[in-house]
Amino acid sequence: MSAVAAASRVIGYTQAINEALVQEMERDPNVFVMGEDIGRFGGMFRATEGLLERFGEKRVIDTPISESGFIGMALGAAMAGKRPVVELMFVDFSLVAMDQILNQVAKAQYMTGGKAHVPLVIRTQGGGYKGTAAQHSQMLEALFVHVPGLKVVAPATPADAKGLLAAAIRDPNPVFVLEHKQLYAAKGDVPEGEHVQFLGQARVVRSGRDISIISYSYTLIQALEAAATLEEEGVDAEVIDLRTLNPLDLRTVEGSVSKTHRVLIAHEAHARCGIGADLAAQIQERMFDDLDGPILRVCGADVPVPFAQSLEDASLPSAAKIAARARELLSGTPPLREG
Amino acid sequence: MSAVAAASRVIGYTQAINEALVQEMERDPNVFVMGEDIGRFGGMFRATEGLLERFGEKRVIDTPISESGFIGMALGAAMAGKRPVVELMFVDFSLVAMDQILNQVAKAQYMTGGKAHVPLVIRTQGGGYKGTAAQHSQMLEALFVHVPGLKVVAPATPADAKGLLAAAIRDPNPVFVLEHKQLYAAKGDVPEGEHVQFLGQARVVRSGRDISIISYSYTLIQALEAAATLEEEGVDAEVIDLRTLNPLDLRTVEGSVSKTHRVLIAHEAHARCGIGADLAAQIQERMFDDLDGPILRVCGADVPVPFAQSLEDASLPSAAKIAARARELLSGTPPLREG
Amino acid sequence: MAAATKPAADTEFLLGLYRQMVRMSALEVALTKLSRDGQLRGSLHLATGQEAVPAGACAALRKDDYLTVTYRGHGYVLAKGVDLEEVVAEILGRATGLNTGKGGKMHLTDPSHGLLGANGIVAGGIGTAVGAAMASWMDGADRVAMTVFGDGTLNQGHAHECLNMAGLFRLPVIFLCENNLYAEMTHLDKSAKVTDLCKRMETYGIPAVRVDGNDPLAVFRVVETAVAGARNGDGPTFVEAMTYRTCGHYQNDPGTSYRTLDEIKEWEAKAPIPRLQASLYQQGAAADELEKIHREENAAVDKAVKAAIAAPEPPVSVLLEDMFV
Amino acid sequence: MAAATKPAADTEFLLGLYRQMVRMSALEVALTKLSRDGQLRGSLHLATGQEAVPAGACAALRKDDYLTVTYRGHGYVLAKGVDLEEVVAEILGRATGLNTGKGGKMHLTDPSHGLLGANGIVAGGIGTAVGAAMASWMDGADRVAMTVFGDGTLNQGHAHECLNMAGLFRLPVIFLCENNLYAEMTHLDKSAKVTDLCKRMETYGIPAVRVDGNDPLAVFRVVETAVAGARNGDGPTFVEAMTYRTCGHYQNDPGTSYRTLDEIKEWEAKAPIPRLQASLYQQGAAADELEKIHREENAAVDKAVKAAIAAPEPPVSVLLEDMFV
Ligand SMILES: Cc1ncc(C[n+]2csc(CCOP(=O)(O)OP(=O)(O)O)c2C)c(N)n1
Ligand SMILES: Cc1ncc(C[n+]2csc(CCOP(=O)(O)OP(=O)(O)O)c2C)c(N)n1
Ligand SMILES: [Mg+2]
Ligand SMILES: [Mg+2]
Repeated sequence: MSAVAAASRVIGYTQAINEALVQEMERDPNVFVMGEDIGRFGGMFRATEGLLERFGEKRVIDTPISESGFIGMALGAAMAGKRPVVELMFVDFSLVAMDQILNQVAKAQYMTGGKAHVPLVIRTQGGGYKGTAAQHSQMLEALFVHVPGLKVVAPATPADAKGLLAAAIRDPNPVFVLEHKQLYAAKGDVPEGEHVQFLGQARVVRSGRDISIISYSYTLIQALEAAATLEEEGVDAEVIDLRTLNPLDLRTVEGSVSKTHRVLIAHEAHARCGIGADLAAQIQERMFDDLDGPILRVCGADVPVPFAQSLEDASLPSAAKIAARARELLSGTPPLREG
Repeated sequence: MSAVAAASRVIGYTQAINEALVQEMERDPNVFVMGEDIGRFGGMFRATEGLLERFGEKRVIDTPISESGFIGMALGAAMAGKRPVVELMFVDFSLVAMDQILNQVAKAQYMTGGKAHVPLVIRTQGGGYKGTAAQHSQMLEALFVHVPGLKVVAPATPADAKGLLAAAIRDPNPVFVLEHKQLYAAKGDVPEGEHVQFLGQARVVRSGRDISIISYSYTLIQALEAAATLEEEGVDAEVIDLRTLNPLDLRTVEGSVSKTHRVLIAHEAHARCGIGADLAAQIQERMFDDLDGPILRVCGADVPVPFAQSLEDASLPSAAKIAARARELLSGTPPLREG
Repeated sequence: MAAATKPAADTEFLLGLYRQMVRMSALEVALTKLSRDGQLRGSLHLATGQEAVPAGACAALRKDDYLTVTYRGHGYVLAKGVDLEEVVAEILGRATGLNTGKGGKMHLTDPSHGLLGANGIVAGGIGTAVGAAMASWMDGADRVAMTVFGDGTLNQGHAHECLNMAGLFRLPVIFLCENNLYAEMTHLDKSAKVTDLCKRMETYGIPAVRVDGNDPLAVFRVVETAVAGARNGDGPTFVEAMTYRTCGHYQNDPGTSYRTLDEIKEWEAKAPIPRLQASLYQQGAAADELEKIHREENAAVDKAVKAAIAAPEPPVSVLLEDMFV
Repeated sequence: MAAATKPAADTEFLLGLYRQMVRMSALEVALTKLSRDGQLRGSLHLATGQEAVPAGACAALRKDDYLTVTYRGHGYVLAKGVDLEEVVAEILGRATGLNTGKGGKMHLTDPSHGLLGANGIVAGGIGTAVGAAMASWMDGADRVAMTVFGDGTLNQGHAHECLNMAGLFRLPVIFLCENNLYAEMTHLDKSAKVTDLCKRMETYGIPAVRVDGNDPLAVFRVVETAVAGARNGDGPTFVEAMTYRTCGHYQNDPGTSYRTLDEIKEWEAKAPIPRLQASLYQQGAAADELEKIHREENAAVDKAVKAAIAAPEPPVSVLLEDMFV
C-alpha cells in the first residue's frame, strides 16, 4: 500500500477525507455513507460533498436525527456484506448511540466466535478551541478504547486523514475514526490517487534524543510546536504521532523511550482513565528501568469543556503547556500533575 | 457520621442496600426510587423489596424499559428539589442512557456555573463470574470516571454498601454507585440504624509492608485472599480498598506506597484506559522515586467477557492471578503485562 | 423453510410446524434440567407457551433471509434451521458451540442461516435487522429481514428510531412483536398509556396486523403475506402475535408473583402444542406419527445435550482470538 | 408572566407579547453582529421568524414553572424573565454571565426562573422537563413544566421514551414543538414517513393541538389551555407550533441551499413581528408606542452588550470550581 510515493499536492484535511471516500466508493460498490445532512447538503463539515451526485441516493443516505438507529443499521448492513461509513456529526453525540457502538458493534465479532464480520467505519470529529462548549467539544476516544472491539484512529494530518480513512474502510473490522474540528482547516501534502496506510502504526514525526513527546490528533500539532520551541532552548525532543489508539504501536513507542528515557504524553481528552494514563501505565510496566523520571502528561482538565475563552484555554493543552511540562521533566523535579 | 460505632449484626449486601434506602427514605421525603421492576416486584436483585408497600407509588416508581428517559427524568426531578435514586438493572444498560448520564447529569452542575443542583444517585451492578456473557458482565466504571462530573463509588462489603449508599443519597452531587452481582450474596457485619460513611475515602483493609495491593469492588475480596496466600509465603501485603473511584483518595494510596514501594492494582474491568491505568499513571507521576519496581496490574482481559466458563475464568481476575502477579513484582523481574 | 410455497393448511406442513414447536419445547425441558443441575451457566429465558410464533414465522422465511432475535429467541434459531447440536453446545459453553462458546445463549449468531444475532439488550438487535434489510434494498435484492422482540421493547428509544427509518425508507423488514403481556414482571398496562401496539405503528406509517400467536398457521399466514409484500418492495410490516409465556421471565422467576394463577391457567389451556395436536388429530393425523415426532425431537435434543456435555470447553489459548479479523 | 389571568386580546397584553418578540429580535441582530465581528465564539443558532412561539408560550407560564429549551432557545430564556444582561454576558463568555461563562449560549440555565437548561443535544432536555413535572406531580403541586424542541427531535429515541412516560404517568408537562419544517438542512418529509406530528402523539395518548406559530396570541391561548389542564391534573399536552426560521440553521448557513427563495419569502411575508404590528395598528395602537418598544429594547440589548464586553472573562482560578458542591 502506497509503497511508491505518489505525486502529491497540498490540499485540506476535509478534502483529503473526501478523496478517501470517493476513492473507496469508486473501488468497492459495497461502500456507502450514511449520516445526518451528508447527502443533499454535503455534510456539516463538507466531507461528503459531491458524493450524492456521484453515487446516488442508495449509497449516500441522509438520515433522521437517530444516531442509535442508524449506527445499528450500519451494523446490520455490514453483517449483510456492505461496508458502511457512518458520519456522526460530533463525537459528543456518540453518547446517544453508545449501546449500538459498544455493546453491539464492538462485541459482534468476538462474541459470535468470529462468525459475524463487521467491516464498519464510524467517522466523527471532536475537540475544542472553538467555543462550542461542554456538549460539542469533547474528545472521547478513551471510551472507545476502554471497551474492546473497535480499532480507533485519530489522524493529525491531511495525508493521514486520507490514508487512514481509506485503510479503515478496507479493514475488515469496525474502525472508529476520530477527526478534529480544528484540523478541518489544516492543509498539507496529500498523495494523489490511491493512498492507503496501515492501521496500527505510530510515526516518529520528529526525531530527537532528549525526550519523547507522544501525542495524536490536533495536540500533535501543538507538540511539534513545543518541540520547535524546545529546540531553541537546546532540547532535542522526539515527537511521536500515535495515529492509531487501538491497537497501540508499542514497538515504536518503546524504541523511542529506550533512546530518550523520558516521556511526556499530550492529549486533549480528560486525564483520568485517558489514553495518556493508559500509555503511561503500559510504558512503566514494560520499561521501568529505562525511565529516568516519571512519565508526565498534558491533558484536558478534568472538567466539562468550559465556554469562555479564558477557561477553555486554561482547560485545554497548548504548545506552551507542553513545552513547560517538558522542561519540568527534563529539569528532573516535576511538581505534581496539574489540576 | 457514624462516629460512634453502632451495634451491628451480620446481614447480606442486598439487605444492607435495602436498609440504606429505607433509612434515607424515612429521613427525607424527597428521596424516591425509580427503575424497572423495582416496585411491585421488589427489584431484580431484591434491593428495593418492601419499599412500595412502605412508601407508596409516588416514591417507588416502576418504569417502562426506557433508561435514557427515566435517567433524564431523575435529572429533572433532582433539579426540582427531589433526591432520586435510580436503579439501573445492569451497568451494561447504562450504554442506552449514556447521553443522559455523561452529557446531561454529569455536566449540569459545572456548565451552569453551579446554578443547577443535581443530588442524584444511580445505583447499578456489574461484573462477571456468573456466565452472563458479553452484555451482562461488564464493569464500566472507567467510563464514568473518564468523563468528569460524577462521583463514583464501588462498595466491596455489606457495611460499605449501606454506608456509601447512604452517603451517596445525602451527597449534593450526582453519584454513580456500582454494586457487584457476585457480592449480592455476601454477608458481613453491618451497623444497625443510621450508618453513613464518607465518600472519597479509601480504606487500608489489611496492613502490610512488602507490597500495596490496591483494589475495589469484588476484586477486593480476591485481593484479600491473595494476601492471605502471600502471607503463608512470608510476604506481608497491604491491601487497600479504594471504595470511591472519583474523587480518588490519593493520600491513603501514597501513604501505603511510601511504606511498601511496590504497587499492584487489581480490578475486573478492562485494562486499557481503566482505573488501574489511571492510578498507575498518577502514582508514578507523584512518587516515581518511591517506587522499587513498575506498578503492575491484574485486570479483566481486553476482550468482551466470554460466556464459556473456561474463557470467562481466563479473562477475569482471581486470587491466584493476583498472588502470582505480586510474586512477580516482588521477585523483581516482572514479565510484560499479561494478555 | 421452503414451505412458503406450500399450500398452507396441508397436513404435512402442519406436521412441520408441529415438529418445530416440539423441538423447541424439548430443548426447553432439557435446558431447564441442565440449569437446575447447575450445568448451564447464566440466565435462561424460556418461551414456554410461545412456541407457535417462531414455528409459524420462520416457516415464512427463506434460509437466506435475515433474522435477529432476543435472549428468548432459541425457538427462532432452531426454526431458522441452525444446527441443533451447535446451538446446545453453545448454550453449554463448549468449544463445539455455534459461536465457539464465546457468546452463549444470549448471543447465538449464524450468518450462514441469516441469523444475525440474538441479543441481551432490549431492542438491541432491531437496528441490525433493519440495516440488513437496507442492504437488500440497496442491492435491489429480494431478501427480507425479520426482527423479533417483545411488547415492552417498543418503549426503548432504539426501537422507535429504527421503526421510523424502516417506515421512511420502506425497507423490507418484518417487525415481529411477541405480545406476551409482560415485560419481565411489568404488565403492558403499566408501561404505556396506549396498549394497542398495532395502533402505535401508525406513527411510523407501518402497516400492522394482529394475529393469534398461539396458532402457528395463523402466524405463518400473516408473516408470509408480510414477507411477500417486503420482497415485492412494499416495505415493512409490523406483526403483533398475541401470546403468553406460561413460564417465568427467567429460570429464577416462578412467574406467579405478578400474575394470577387464573391468568396463567387460562393461557395454559390455549397452549399451542396441544392445540395444534388436537387439530391435527381432527385432520386425521395418526397418534403414531405425532408420537414419533416427539420421540425424534426428544432424542435429537438428548443427543445434542450428550454431545455437548462430552465436548471440551474452549481452550484458554483462544481467549484473545476473534477480536479482529 | 402573570399574564395568564389577563383577558387575552387586551392591547396591553399584546404589547407585552410584541415587546418580547422585539427584544428577542434585537438580541439576534446584536448577536449576529458580534458573531460576524468575531466577538462571539462558537455556533449561533438563531430563530428569526419564530419569535411568536416563545413570546406566546412563555406568557402562559408562571415564573416558577419549569422550562427546558434548546440551542435555539434564547427567546424563551428572555420571555421566561431571565435577566437580559446576564444572558448576554453568558453568551459572550463573561464572568458576569448567567452561568459565570462556563456554559455559553447552548447551556443557559436559571433555576430561579424555572429554566432548567438549554441543551446542545437534540432531545437532551426533554427528560429534564418531564422529570421536573414528575417532581411536581409527586408533591401534588401545581407547577407545570414545558419543554421546547423542533420537528426533527421526534425521531430521537430519548424524546420517544419521555413522551411515553409522560403519557403513562399523566405528568403536568407541555411538549412544545416548533415545527419549522427543517431539522438543520433536512426537510420533515425526509425524516419521517408520517409528517403529521400531532398524529404521532396518538401513540403516547397525549392530546395534541396544532397552532399558527407565527401568531403569538394563538400560541398563548393553546399553551394557556394546556397549562391549565396540566395544573388541573389532566396530564400532558403536545403543542405543534407551525413556524419557519427565515434565517439559516446557524451563523454559517445562509439557509438557501436546501430551501427555495420562494419558500423563504412566503414565510417572511408571514413574519410574526410585522404581523402583530399590523394588527396592533388596527387595534389603534400608536406608532409612537411601538417605536418606543423598539427603542427601549434595542437600548436594553445595547446596554447589555456593552456591559458584557466591558466585563471580565472568568479568571482561570475558577476553572476547577463548580464540579462538586
Ligand atoms: C436496555 C435493557 N434494559 C433492560 C433490560 C432487562 N430486561 C431483559 S428482558 C426485559 C423485558 C423485555 O420485555 P419484552 O420486550 O416484553 O420481551 P419479553 O421478555 O416479554 O419477551 C428487560 C427489562 C435489558 N436486557 N436491556
Ligand atoms: C443527538 C444530536 N444529534 C445531532 C445533533 C446536531 N443537530 C443540532 S440541531 C439539529 C436539528 C434539529 O432539528 P429540529 O429538532 O427540527 O430543531 P430546529 O433546529 O429546527 O429548531 C441537529 C441534527 C445534535 N445536536 N444532537
Ligand atoms: Mg413481553
Ligand atoms: Mg426544525
